[in-house]
Amino acid sequence: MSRPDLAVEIAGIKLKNPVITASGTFGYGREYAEFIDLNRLGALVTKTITFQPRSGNPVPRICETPSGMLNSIGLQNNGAEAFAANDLPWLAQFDLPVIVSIGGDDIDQYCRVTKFISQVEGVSALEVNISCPNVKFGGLGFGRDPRMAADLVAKIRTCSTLPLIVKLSPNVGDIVAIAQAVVRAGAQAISLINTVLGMAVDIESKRPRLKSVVGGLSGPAIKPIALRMVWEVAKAIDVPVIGIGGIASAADALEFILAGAGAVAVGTAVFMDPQSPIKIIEGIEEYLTKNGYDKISDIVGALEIAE
Amino acid sequence: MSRPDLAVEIAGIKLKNPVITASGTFGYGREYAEFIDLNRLGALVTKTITFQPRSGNPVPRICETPSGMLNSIGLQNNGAEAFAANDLPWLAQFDLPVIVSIGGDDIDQYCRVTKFISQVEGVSALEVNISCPNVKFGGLGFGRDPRMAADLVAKIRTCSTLPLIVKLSPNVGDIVAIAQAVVRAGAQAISLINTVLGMAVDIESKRPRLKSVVGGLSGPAIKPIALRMVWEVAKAIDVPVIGIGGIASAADALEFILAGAGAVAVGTAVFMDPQSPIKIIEGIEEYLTKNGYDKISDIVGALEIAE
Amino acid sequence: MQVKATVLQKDEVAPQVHKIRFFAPRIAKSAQPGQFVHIKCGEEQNYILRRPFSIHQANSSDSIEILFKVVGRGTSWLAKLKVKDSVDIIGPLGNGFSLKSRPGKIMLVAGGMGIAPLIFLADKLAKEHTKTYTVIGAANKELLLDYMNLKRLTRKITAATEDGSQGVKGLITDILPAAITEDHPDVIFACGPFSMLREVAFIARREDVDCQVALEELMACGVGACLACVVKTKTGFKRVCADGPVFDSREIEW
Amino acid sequence: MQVKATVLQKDEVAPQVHKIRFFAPRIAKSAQPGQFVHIKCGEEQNYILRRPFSIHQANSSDSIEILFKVVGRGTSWLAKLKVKDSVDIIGPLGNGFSLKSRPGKIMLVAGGMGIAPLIFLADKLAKEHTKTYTVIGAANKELLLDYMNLKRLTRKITAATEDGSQGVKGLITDILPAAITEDHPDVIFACGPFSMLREVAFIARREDVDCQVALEELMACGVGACLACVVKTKTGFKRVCADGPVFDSREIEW
Ligand SMILES: Cc1cc2nc3c(=O)[nH]c(=O)nc-3n(C[C@H](O)[C@H](O)[C@H](O)COP(=O)(O)OP(=O)(O)OC[C@H]3O[C@@H](n4cnc5c(N)ncnc54)[C@H](O)[C@@H]3O)c2cc1C
Ligand SMILES: Cc1cc2nc3c(=O)[nH]c(=O)nc-3n(C[C@H](O)[C@H](O)[C@H](O)COP(=O)(O)OP(=O)(O)OC[C@H]3O[C@@H](n4cnc5c(N)ncnc54)[C@H](O)[C@@H]3O)c2cc1C
Ligand SMILES: Cc1cc2nc3c(=O)[nH]c(=O)nc-3n(C[C@H](O)[C@H](O)[C@H](O)COP(=O)(O)O)c2cc1C
Ligand SMILES: Cc1cc2nc3c(=O)[nH]c(=O)nc-3n(C[C@H](O)[C@H](O)[C@H](O)COP(=O)(O)O)c2cc1C
Ligand code: FES
Ligand code: FES
Repeated sequence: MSRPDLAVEIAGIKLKNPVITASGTFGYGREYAEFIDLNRLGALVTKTITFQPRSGNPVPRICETPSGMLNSIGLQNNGAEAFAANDLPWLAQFDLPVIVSIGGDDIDQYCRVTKFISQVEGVSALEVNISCPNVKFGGLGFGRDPRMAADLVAKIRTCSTLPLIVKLSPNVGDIVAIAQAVVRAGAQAISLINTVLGMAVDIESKRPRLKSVVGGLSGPAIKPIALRMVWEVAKAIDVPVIGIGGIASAADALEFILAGAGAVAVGTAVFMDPQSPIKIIEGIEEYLTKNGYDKISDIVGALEIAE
Repeated sequence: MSRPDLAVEIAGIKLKNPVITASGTFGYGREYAEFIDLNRLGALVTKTITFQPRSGNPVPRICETPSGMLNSIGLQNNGAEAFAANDLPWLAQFDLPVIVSIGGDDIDQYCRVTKFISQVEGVSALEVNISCPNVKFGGLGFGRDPRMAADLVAKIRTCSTLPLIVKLSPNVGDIVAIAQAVVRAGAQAISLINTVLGMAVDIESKRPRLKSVVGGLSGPAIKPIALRMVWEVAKAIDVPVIGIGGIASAADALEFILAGAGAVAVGTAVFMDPQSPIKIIEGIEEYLTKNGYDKISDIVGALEIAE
Repeated sequence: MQVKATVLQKDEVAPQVHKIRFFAPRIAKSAQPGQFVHIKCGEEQNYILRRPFSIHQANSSDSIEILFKVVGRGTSWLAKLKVKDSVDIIGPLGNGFSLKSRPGKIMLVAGGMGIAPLIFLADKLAKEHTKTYTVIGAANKELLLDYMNLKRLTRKITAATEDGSQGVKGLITDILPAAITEDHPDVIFACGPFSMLREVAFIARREDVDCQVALEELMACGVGACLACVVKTKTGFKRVCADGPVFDSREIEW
Repeated sequence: MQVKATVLQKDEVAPQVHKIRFFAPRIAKSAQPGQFVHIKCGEEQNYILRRPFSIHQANSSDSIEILFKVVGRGTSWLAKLKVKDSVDIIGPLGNGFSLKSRPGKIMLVAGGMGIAPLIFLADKLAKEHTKTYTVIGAANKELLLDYMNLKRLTRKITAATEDGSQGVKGLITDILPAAITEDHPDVIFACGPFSMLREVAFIARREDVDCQVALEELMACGVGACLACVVKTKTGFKRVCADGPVFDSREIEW
């Protein structure tokens, strides 16, 4: 029997398999190149880049929670120019689609980073992060309101011809409405979910565990929430969904794929095990082989709902 | 040193301590009376009662998830009349405030159950469940829209003179707006959170693990989300907040109390350990003693936020 | 009741099938065949839900046994327990097999792990000198568990294995009708997978034999409070944990 | 690199303080004093974050040691490890103490568990015949860890304990100025709680001695990718895991 075909197409870019590393947990790939062969990944999404450098939030920036963690890194990055000068050329040595995650506080900032990134080499697609809960102005607002989200995406669409992925925030009442709005505005794929707003308290010091009080919850704890949103959105829109949230094993990834995700991204799990993206790729292949499927697309959205 | 005073007042009812058993995980108390002394609890919230009996959802109704569980029980109950005939009289033997959780599909059903429960003996307060994610019509809608929620609460307010607690759904973009709306409409306390919408898939059968596909996530996994919402809401409203979500230890309960909860309710943790409400009461008392507080109110909302 | 029970003995009795004996005198004293225990697996809060297991034996005055197959996280954790480890157990829970009408001849029908509660029952019946006949089925000879015990406790064993390695090659429900015809039981006590029990219930009704079945369903509380574990009966949903796990087969909406 | 390392030895060297030796030849070979390992605690996914520990010793060719205090979940789990257990370890990580300028006299300053990385360093320096002087502090005599090792490895030890059970009664920073005046170190290598290190840095600057500090911060990736573990420096946030954990004390915005 021949090996199953894992290739997928997301927003017009071809990935050799559906396993992507999520934004913010994998840096720009460099640090993990010692642990895994980056050539094996379906794609890499960079830590979110803003046009200007940003210093991020004060520490403590993270905290462990039951089956999850909170973070409030706050979009620390060296800015688009430094990224293009130092990181993109390094990534070019790999046979690996690079998806650049972009952020900003207002439409103008998003457009500037979009234009800048669109004219440099080695970028396969843009992922618009309208959902980072850690930026006080902008980020959160865009992700919570369908109209604001759509306006932003429409504007970014005019600034670039790169494939456009939009990453949504789960901190909303109606995720489907937001997804539909950004697809109408030009999104060619949807990533979801970003982190869920959460908090933790140290009862001994009587202080919040994160200096910024509130942060984003990620990891296996949020998997059921992410899966539900992916399922709801995948049914409602015509572009691919990249499923994200608590994926730590091939079984987790397959849950998302069966629920309708055309690809998945692995975030927090790389902290537990840097090998996890590779193990997930291998596990998906094994599952397809064992169950007699020729290709991954046979199981995308193949969830069976009884009557 | 004398023992610290754990008594709290919520919606005008006096509780000997701030630890309540949450709706739906403790039945009407009967089954757990073998395991713990119900007289020790701060209060008991009943499984949600509807005016008419309901049969609930098909099985499987539950599924375990990382540090949590999903449920889609679907408000199975024998109706208000059977409850008043069989369960309330039994509960009357205890020195225990009984908070009756009520539900319905439309305003009329809520009012009927409110009126009925208001004219029977042994009810200390009502908890209006506008948040159960498992009822196809009504329930969810009320909990997601501030205006609908306020209308419902205002109507219920006219049907009863019982203290009124309103339990909110976390599946919204802006929990503060909903809380403020229902407080303006007459809520004397706010319970939050109910379960978070979630889903799980069995990759072998390719079916959802819950027959109703989507269910409510509870347990330690959601604690950071609940805590964040309690903190946001407690700052914004003047009535007490009952903190709920993943509380399994005294430390968990204290996190909520420091963040502003005037009382806490324990749900899923009783499945792990029926003794957990008692252990939590004892642990809170210990913490107060150790840290030299005379009374629980000294630490409600005592979270310190640096600059 | 809720107890901390110490592991007295642990054996792998067949591939991936383990028997554990716990020191739990209070549970042992009140346990009835068909009842179950609800066990906290794992340290801390890794496992939100306890795991239910039939009481496999409770005849010695101080201890209870469970017999289980490793199928997932909880049973894997249990399989790693060692003698002297301590485990948080709630039980005995639920209603056991009803022996009120003092039947003359009893047929035990055990599919796979369904043997677990029936050994305790067979033992009790043997002590009361009730005539019992057993029909058992499993995937293969190795998984015909407790065969030697059953030989001692019951008058006759008829077996079916899916691979034919012992007894008739086939399913338990293939051999049940003939066994009923031959042994004329007054009542059948059955435990096994749902699809098997449905078939057994159907055969029992056709042959006009009373039949009690021990059901399984996903459980949260295990004590009747949460309504997770319901089964559809002729009179609406009933809780497997508190109204069962043993039901009259005619009551169930198969 | 990421390895599965087997526990070779485990000792409780003081109350709640454990030393574990792992078989990890690849890590042992490249480890430098001041570097750390990132250890996966717990089975399955109970612990989302690995736990960082200084490399306490790596001089035998095949093994590394960690020395740690039980303070929470992860360290409790580690404390229960047994010989032959296998653990997932990433390392060696970070930049160790910089010995580029070949200093003549070195002063090691270790507060509490801060001794952990300094033993490896002292050992290396001893082998190179560099003159080292040690100033150590702890809550009490029992927690003056590795005292005998230090005696062997360094020329002189000055100790302070909070309860006065050994050495001067007081804090390490109470005795440091005198030690500097007496021994004239060219450089100080310090490890301990943040507040102590700040004080040490201040003293070092006042006395005009070079000073390197090994910092701690909450870590997720441990390899420099996530930006969780930053510290404010004169040139902006730097990553403790990848740009440190050892920093020139003048670089830090205390
Ligand atoms: C009343 C009763 C008595 C039982 N007696 C026995 C027995 O004597 N021997 C035996 O081997 N098994 C018995 N079972 C089944 C046993 O409970 C499951 O095999 C066990 O819970 C699986 O746990 P796991 O974590 O290994 O599996 P996982 O699949 O990882 O469990 C995931 C979740 O599903 C639940 N679950 C999985 N399978 C079942 C099942 N068949 N029934 C109920 N819940 C399930 C688990 O409890 C857990 O909550 C009994 C079940 C019930 C309801
Ligand atoms: C580079 C480095 C080297 C270290 N070397 C040693 C050593 O040699 N010996 C030793 O005893 N300790 C050392 N520590 C501290 C050690 O990492 C913590 O004590 C340990 O992580 C606590 O884990 P826990 O689960 O027991 O505690 P918990 O409080 O339950 O941990 C909760 C979370 O906080 C983190 N955490 C808690 N305390 C610290 C801390 N001081 N520094 C960083 N993260 C922390 C944990 O890793 C975990 O993510 C070092 C820390 C760093 C950053
Ligand atoms: C430390 C950390 C940093 C993150 N930074 C970003 C970011 O810069 N941009 C972004 O879109 N998402 C960011 N995320 C969110 C992840 O990409 C992902 O959406 C989320 O963590 C859920 O997936 P997971 O549970 O697999 O981690 C970050 C997550 C973590 C844990
Ligand atoms: C099995 C189950 C049934 C529940 N039934 C109800 C219900 O009838 N009414 C209600 O308001 N909340 C119900 N809840 C929600 C809980 O009261 C609580 O709000 C939620 O589970 C979060 O708390 P926890 O994490 O402590 O369980 C139910 C929860 C569970 C797990
Ligand atoms: S498991 Fe809760 S009612 Fe049966
Ligand atoms: S822990 Fe991730 S950058 Fe240091």
